[in-house]
Amino acid sequence: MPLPDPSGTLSAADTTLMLISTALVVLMTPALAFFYGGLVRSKNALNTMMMSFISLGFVGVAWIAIGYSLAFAPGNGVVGGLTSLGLAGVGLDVPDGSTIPSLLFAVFQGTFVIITAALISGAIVERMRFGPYLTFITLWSILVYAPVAHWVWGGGWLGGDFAALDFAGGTVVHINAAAAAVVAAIYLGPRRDYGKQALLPHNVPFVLLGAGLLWFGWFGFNGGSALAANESAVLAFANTFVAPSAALVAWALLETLRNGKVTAVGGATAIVVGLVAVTPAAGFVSPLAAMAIGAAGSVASYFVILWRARTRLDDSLDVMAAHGIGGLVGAILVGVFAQAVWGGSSGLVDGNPRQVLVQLIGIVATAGYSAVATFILLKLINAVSPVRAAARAEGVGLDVALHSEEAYSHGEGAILLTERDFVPGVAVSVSPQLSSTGASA
Amino acid sequence: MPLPDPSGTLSAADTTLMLISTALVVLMTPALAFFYGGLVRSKNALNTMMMSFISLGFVGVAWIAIGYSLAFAPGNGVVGGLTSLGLAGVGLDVPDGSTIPSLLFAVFQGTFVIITAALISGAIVERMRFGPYLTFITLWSILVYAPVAHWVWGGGWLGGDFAALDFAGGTVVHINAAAAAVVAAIYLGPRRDYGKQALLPHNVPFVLLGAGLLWFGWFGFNGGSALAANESAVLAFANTFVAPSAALVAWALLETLRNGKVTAVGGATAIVVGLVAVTPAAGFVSPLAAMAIGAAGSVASYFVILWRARTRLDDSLDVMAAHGIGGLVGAILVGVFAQAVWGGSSGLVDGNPRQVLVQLIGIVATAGYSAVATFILLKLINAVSPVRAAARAEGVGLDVALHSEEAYSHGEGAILLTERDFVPGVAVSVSPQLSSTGASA
Amino acid sequence: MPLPDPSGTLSAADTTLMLISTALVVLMTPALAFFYGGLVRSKNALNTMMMSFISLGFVGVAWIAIGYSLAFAPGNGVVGGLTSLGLAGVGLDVPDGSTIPSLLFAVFQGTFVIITAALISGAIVERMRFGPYLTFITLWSILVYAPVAHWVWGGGWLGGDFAALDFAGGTVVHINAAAAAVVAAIYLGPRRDYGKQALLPHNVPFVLLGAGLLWFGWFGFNGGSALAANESAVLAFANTFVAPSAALVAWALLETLRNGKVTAVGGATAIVVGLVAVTPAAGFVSPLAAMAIGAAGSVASYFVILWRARTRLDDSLDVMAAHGIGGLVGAILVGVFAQAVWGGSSGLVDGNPRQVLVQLIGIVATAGYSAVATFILLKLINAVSPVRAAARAEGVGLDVALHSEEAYSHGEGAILLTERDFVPGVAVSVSPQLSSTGASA
Amino acid sequence: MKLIVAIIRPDKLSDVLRALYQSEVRGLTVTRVNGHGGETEHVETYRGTTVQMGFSEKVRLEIGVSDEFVDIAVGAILASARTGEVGDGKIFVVPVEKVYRIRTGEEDRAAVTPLVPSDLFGN
Amino acid sequence: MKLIVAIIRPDKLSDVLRALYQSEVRGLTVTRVNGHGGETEHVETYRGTTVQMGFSEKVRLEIGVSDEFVDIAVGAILASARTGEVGDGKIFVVPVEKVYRIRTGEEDRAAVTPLVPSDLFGN
Amino acid sequence: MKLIVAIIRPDKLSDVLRALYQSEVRGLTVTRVNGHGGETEHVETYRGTTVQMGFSEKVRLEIGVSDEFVDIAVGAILASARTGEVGDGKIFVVPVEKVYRIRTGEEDRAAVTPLVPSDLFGN
Ligand SMILES: Nc1ncnc2c1ncn2[C@@H]1O[C@H](COP(=O)(O)OP(=O)(O)O)[C@@H](O)[C@H]1O
Ligand SMILES: Nc1ncnc2c1ncn2[C@@H]1O[C@H](COP(=O)(O)OP(=O)(O)O)[C@@H](O)[C@H]1O
Ligand SMILES: Nc1ncnc2c1ncn2[C@@H]1O[C@H](COP(=O)(O)OP(=O)(O)O)[C@@H](O)[C@H]1O
Repeated sequence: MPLPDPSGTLSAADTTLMLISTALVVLMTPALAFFYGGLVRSKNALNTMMMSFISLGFVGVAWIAIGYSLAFAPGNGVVGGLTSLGLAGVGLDVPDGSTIPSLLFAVFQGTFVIITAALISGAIVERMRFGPYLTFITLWSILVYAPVAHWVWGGGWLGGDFAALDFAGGTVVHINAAAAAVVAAIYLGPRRDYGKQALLPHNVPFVLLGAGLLWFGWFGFNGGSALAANESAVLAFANTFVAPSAALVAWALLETLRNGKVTAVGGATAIVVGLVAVTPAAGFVSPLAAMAIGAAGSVASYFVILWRARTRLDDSLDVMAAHGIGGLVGAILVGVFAQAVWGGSSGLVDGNPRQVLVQLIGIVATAGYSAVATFILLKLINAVSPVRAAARAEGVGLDVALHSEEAYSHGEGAILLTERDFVPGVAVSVSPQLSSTGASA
Repeated sequence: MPLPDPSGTLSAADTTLMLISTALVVLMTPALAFFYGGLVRSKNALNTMMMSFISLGFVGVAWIAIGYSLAFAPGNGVVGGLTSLGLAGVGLDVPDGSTIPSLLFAVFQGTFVIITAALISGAIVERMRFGPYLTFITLWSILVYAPVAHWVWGGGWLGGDFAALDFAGGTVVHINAAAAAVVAAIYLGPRRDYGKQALLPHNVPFVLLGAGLLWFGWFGFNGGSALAANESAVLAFANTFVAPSAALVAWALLETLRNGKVTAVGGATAIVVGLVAVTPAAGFVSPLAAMAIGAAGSVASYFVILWRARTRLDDSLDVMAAHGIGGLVGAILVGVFAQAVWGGSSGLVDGNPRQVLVQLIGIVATAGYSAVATFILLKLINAVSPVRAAARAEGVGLDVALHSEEAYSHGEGAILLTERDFVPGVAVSVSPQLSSTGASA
Repeated sequence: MPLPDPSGTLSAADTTLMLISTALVVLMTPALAFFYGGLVRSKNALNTMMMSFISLGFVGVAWIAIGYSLAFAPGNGVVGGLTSLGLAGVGLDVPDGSTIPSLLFAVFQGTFVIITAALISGAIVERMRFGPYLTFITLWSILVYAPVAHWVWGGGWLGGDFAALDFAGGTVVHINAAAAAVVAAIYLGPRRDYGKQALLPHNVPFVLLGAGLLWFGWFGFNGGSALAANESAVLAFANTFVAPSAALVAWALLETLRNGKVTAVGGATAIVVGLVAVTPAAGFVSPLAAMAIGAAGSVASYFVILWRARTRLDDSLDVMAAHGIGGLVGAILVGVFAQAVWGGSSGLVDGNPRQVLVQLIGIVATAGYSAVATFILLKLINAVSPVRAAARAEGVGLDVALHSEEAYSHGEGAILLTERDFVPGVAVSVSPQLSSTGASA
Repeated sequence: MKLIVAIIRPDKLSDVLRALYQSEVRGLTVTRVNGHGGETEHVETYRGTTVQMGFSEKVRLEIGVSDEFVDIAVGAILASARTGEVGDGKIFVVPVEKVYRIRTGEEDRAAVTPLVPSDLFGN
Repeated sequence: MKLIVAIIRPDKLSDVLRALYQSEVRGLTVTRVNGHGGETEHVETYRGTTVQMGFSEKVRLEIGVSDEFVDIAVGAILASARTGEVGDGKIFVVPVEKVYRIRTGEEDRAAVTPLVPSDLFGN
Repeated sequence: MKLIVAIIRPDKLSDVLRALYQSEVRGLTVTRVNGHGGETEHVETYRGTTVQMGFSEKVRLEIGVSDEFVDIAVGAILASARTGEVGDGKIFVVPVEKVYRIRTGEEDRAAVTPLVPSDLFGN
């Protein structure tokens, strides 16, 4: 949605909703850090969390510098122009047809790209070097996310007359990230002990915390996508409430039927999957349809996760199963359940089977582009600096190896180095007492 | 408040406040999971957290399916009708006399029943089987919560001319949940090691996190209960800020006087008690009165907790003392301090002593109905499937026994089971290496 | 800004923004508790967290009772009057020239003083007695914060014609707290093992959680400081988004250049520093300028932290480096980058070099007053009751010594004391079994 | 001098401590450990991953005693730690050549002999 | 009777357990420990503070065996815990005077002799 | 060969490590443990529940040494771990029959003899 003519009037209420929604979506990235961070082993907890947090920095800056322009500045059907580099011309004026300043729109969208890039990390935790990761998501946000966002929301070929329905990013965010995640997982290869050792979540409460905060933030993600405090926002909020509820119920029933036990990790996953599935549909379908979509996403993801864990595909935190499958179910079912009376264009139930086809085209195009571009990007980055961590780093854990930190530290046996002691790079030879012990033991 | 005639006009500002308030109240249930989860032993942490989280699923779906209708569809003085089952007729229209869509009202109210049901779990942690618990809170939300909400807010006998004051749910939420909690604690009996071993909180920072997030979410709970961005909402927010402050001060002074030490668990409890106490009064009393109510609730709860811990009543996380006593103090004192000038009807200080009596009737009716109905419900469920966990499950902890998970896992000694190894139910006999060790050691 | 004449009209949208902003700033204090609590050793985790939480009680009540009046009731250039003690006359009326009730303004400001007082604690963790701390921050909030807030925002000498720019509290909050922090750290002296043992963060995920929640809450802090849902709020929100992004990038690049490694504690610190630096400037400068300010604050803080750690100044959690230096950079640079076109008065780039001087005067006055008053306050309190914890308390940890609690407890070896056993003060001699073991072992 | 190493159930720790106290055995050190023996193993499931947990939580006691206390201490543990179900644990009695009390440098018997109460209250 | 105390790498634990199982050694207790030896130390940085970590995570196994099993168990551990890099750990064989099975009070050999499977399934 | 087991205060660990290093004792394993002895117990309160904590945090060192190093190591620990207040801990010297270095299979003396520095830098 290019927003050129500054003749709109600011609506204080719409602006308030969008401001709070922006803050809510910013919170989703730390929330994701906890969802992901709790699922890995403690020796990789900080690295995993930082894979999300760092996106708030680099991807955020890249969006302001370049991404926003490529996505939303006037361009062609495939990509936006360069007129808004560095947010040039994006200020406090309200564009014609809008009720919020264009700057607010730009930062709201910026929160989306940050979480999308961070989502990818779930597939490649516990084994990627941090510099290359950083470079990858930054470039990916510019070269993959921005064009795809342009296609759907920025005046590109998937939006407009073609009319793929994607209320808040089922395709742009979730399928896009999941396609990249699968390719990255394959490109990096599985963790060295994958399939041999049990790799268990080190802190399930953190997983629940992440899921709870993600749900909370997602109200801004879906609700804010209405861009105004209107009926559409109300519907999106309501559906963001009922779909994960239904997804959680569906998952718990499945687990009960199959194992007789409801798990916490499963419950947290179900919430996220329900949120993902309803994302493309939030402002277009009835609450009952949203519940159906949430439950359907839940069931589909459940079985895909079971299947995936038996393969050699180390999509470690199941980005594909949660975001890919969840997004797929949502993106297709919005084509089925969208109803004009609820604010969407007509879907299959309204007698428009074409919409399902349109949805499929959107999905395939996004997933295809994202997969290919991700592969090329990783290959290029790997040519400059290896993307995969060394075996030894993987063994001791990436927190110590790549960040020189431990998530939980008791301080025992830690020798304080004063300026005199410390010569970076020759650590072994300098500490007067214990380190020399090390040198000669 | 049945909302039939769709001739209202949507206020974007009121809608914004209600949307954000809804999101805030959704967050309270994960917050409660941490408040409760931190207070139990680590071997029961996930089970305790899931007792809250699962409410977001089952109670949420039950509300959409049935509860909302029983509470708010036109009915008689005791219970609502069935015309809004599955949210039938509840859409994006704005009812006459309101400024927000009826769907928004329905989901906002849905967030209340979820947290109310979850509150009960605090009395019965570390010993209840999960399936019966799940069934219990779901049925309770339909059979107990919905009618009581109808009495007070849905056009039933306690509201209207009778005019019991309950701004945001002191009676409907807190006294209701606390009465159920006490009955459930008695029905289940104490934990097997209650009164013998020291059962200590495994993670006090989680308790503080829960209290902090609860306070944050409670602004939506109380503030949103004004249903519009008006003076009443402002007062409710302000009182939600000052009452827990005063409660925390009162508690800290009490602890200092009695033990010379302020505790963190005490501080977190005080915040929650202050929030509970001000809930029925938030939009009806002056800030200074709110502070008095918060402090009074704090003092009352403090002594009840001390007393309770010396009894055989294993209301494990003191739902009765925090929510029952806090709610009681608030529900009575709103009858004392309510002032027309602050938006309430007149209470005792305004020369209307009858209001205190009205409040007492509301309290007794709610607590009585809730207690009796809870007892019958538990008895029925227990007849189908025992509600109490087995001694062995209680011993190893409910996380492993009922959810097959551990909150904090190191992965040591965990043997990965591949498809071939794994025959559910005969686990002991299949694992090729270590499990056979088990079988013959 | 004294708000006397109740002839304004309530704007529902502005009120909504301010209500949510108030809730967001309340959340910042628990967030700070986690940011700080994660950075200390586990034996002091609860004490450190309670240093923040308790401010929500005592400082909040002091603000309602006295502080608000001293800051915002009509007075002279140095301090406000006493006409609004106990919020007298502060109600639901909307003052002339405002669009929100004066009560809302009062509680919004109350959230600021709470976090400001709590910030100080970072300099003196792991060694201060709790009662004296409590007394100190309460008095400080009345005697230091309230007047300084009056100077800048309440009609005092720094605001008005003098026109020091401080959008959301770079000077009032951050420099003020940092000056007090340095003095307190010096007055108390370093921890007994400071510089001898390695004092490591016990839970870095908590630090990240705190940083994430602080960022989220800061949107209310800066955005709400516009006091209305207008262009200024939009700019403040946008800048609160981009400045920490840029700060994080700058910090990560610095760490990479110097050590080849990006750290999680560093990343969390960078986010906070970026937020601090942009606080005084949020509604006055362009987003690109905000990014420059964030990055500059980050670089400056980075080097000051490195330097500080080599000194004997045990400003344990680097309040001075993060809030003092960050606030300083922001407070000066707002004088450089403020532009009328973005809503500020003109700064250096707009051709008004005087503004930089004005900013410096504001900084020096605030820091000077805060430092002197803090010293006197601590000296007086110490005369009544020693501020420093005993060596033994520091050794076993303040959680057990001052709060009789442990953050993480396994319950092993804990003997439940029943009423009969327990005689406070003579614990050693009473427990029938194990404690007598203790007495004679 | 002997070192008694006992592996017991965590929920029996209080009982064992009480029994040792009543036998006048003073001073011990405990460690949280994981044991593998004949106990039934349990299966855990984390999304797609199913694992078999071969270890149960145990507590390890280490008690230095002079020779005449060995049987007393072992007897106290045997009596108080037993539930009769698999997994009750083991006791190992290990010879010790020398014991020192760090505080005083006292050796052997004197090192593990309890303080008399007055000593303590002197502190 | 002997107590075999082995310090090994955590990531070798599964392999060692398997090797012990295959050698028919049953029953053991493990503890998470930190070891200091010839391993390369690493430096950690927390804001201004730089520290040198002298310890590596290890796992300590404690296995009570009857005399004829000592060499078998030691051999199994040596074979399965080795990576050839500094830090593989040590094995100590400590004499034991007496062993008790708490559940039954059985002593010595009987105390560490495995249950026959039927015993277990009886539980 | 002997195994020296020392229970010390956590805040003395750095000092003890330094003393051991200066005595040329290399290689050790540490465990976080809880000790119960003559230390003053403290009371904790969680809402209505009051408990008495009978344990203090300690650190357990385990050091395998050849016979001529026993006195040196014990002396170093005694000197560096002492505060003079109750709770300083104990040292037990346990006989060891055999020691193995897992990496090389070297036995006894050779197994606990330090690497020469060049060995390390070769890694
Ligand atoms: N040979 C052994 N060496 C060391 N510890 C052992 C040994 N056998 C058993 N244990 C410890 O004792 C615990 C219980 O032993 P197990 O053989 O299962 O029970 P029981 O003694 O009742 O037959 C185990 O979990 C383990 O910690
Ligand atoms: N003398 C010792 N006493 C007790 N434990 C030791 C001793 N020497 C080494 N260890 C343990 O063995 C581990 C590896 O020992 P190290 O000497 O580094 O390797 P290697 O045996 O390969 O030469 C150490 O981390 C420590 O836990
Ligand atoms: N008999 C013992 N066996 C094993 N450990 C002991 C024994 N006695 C004391 N300890 C350990 O030593 C620590 C200090 O012992 P204690 O007797 O309190 O102090 P002191 O040696 O100064 O008299 C205890 O916390 C415990 O860990």
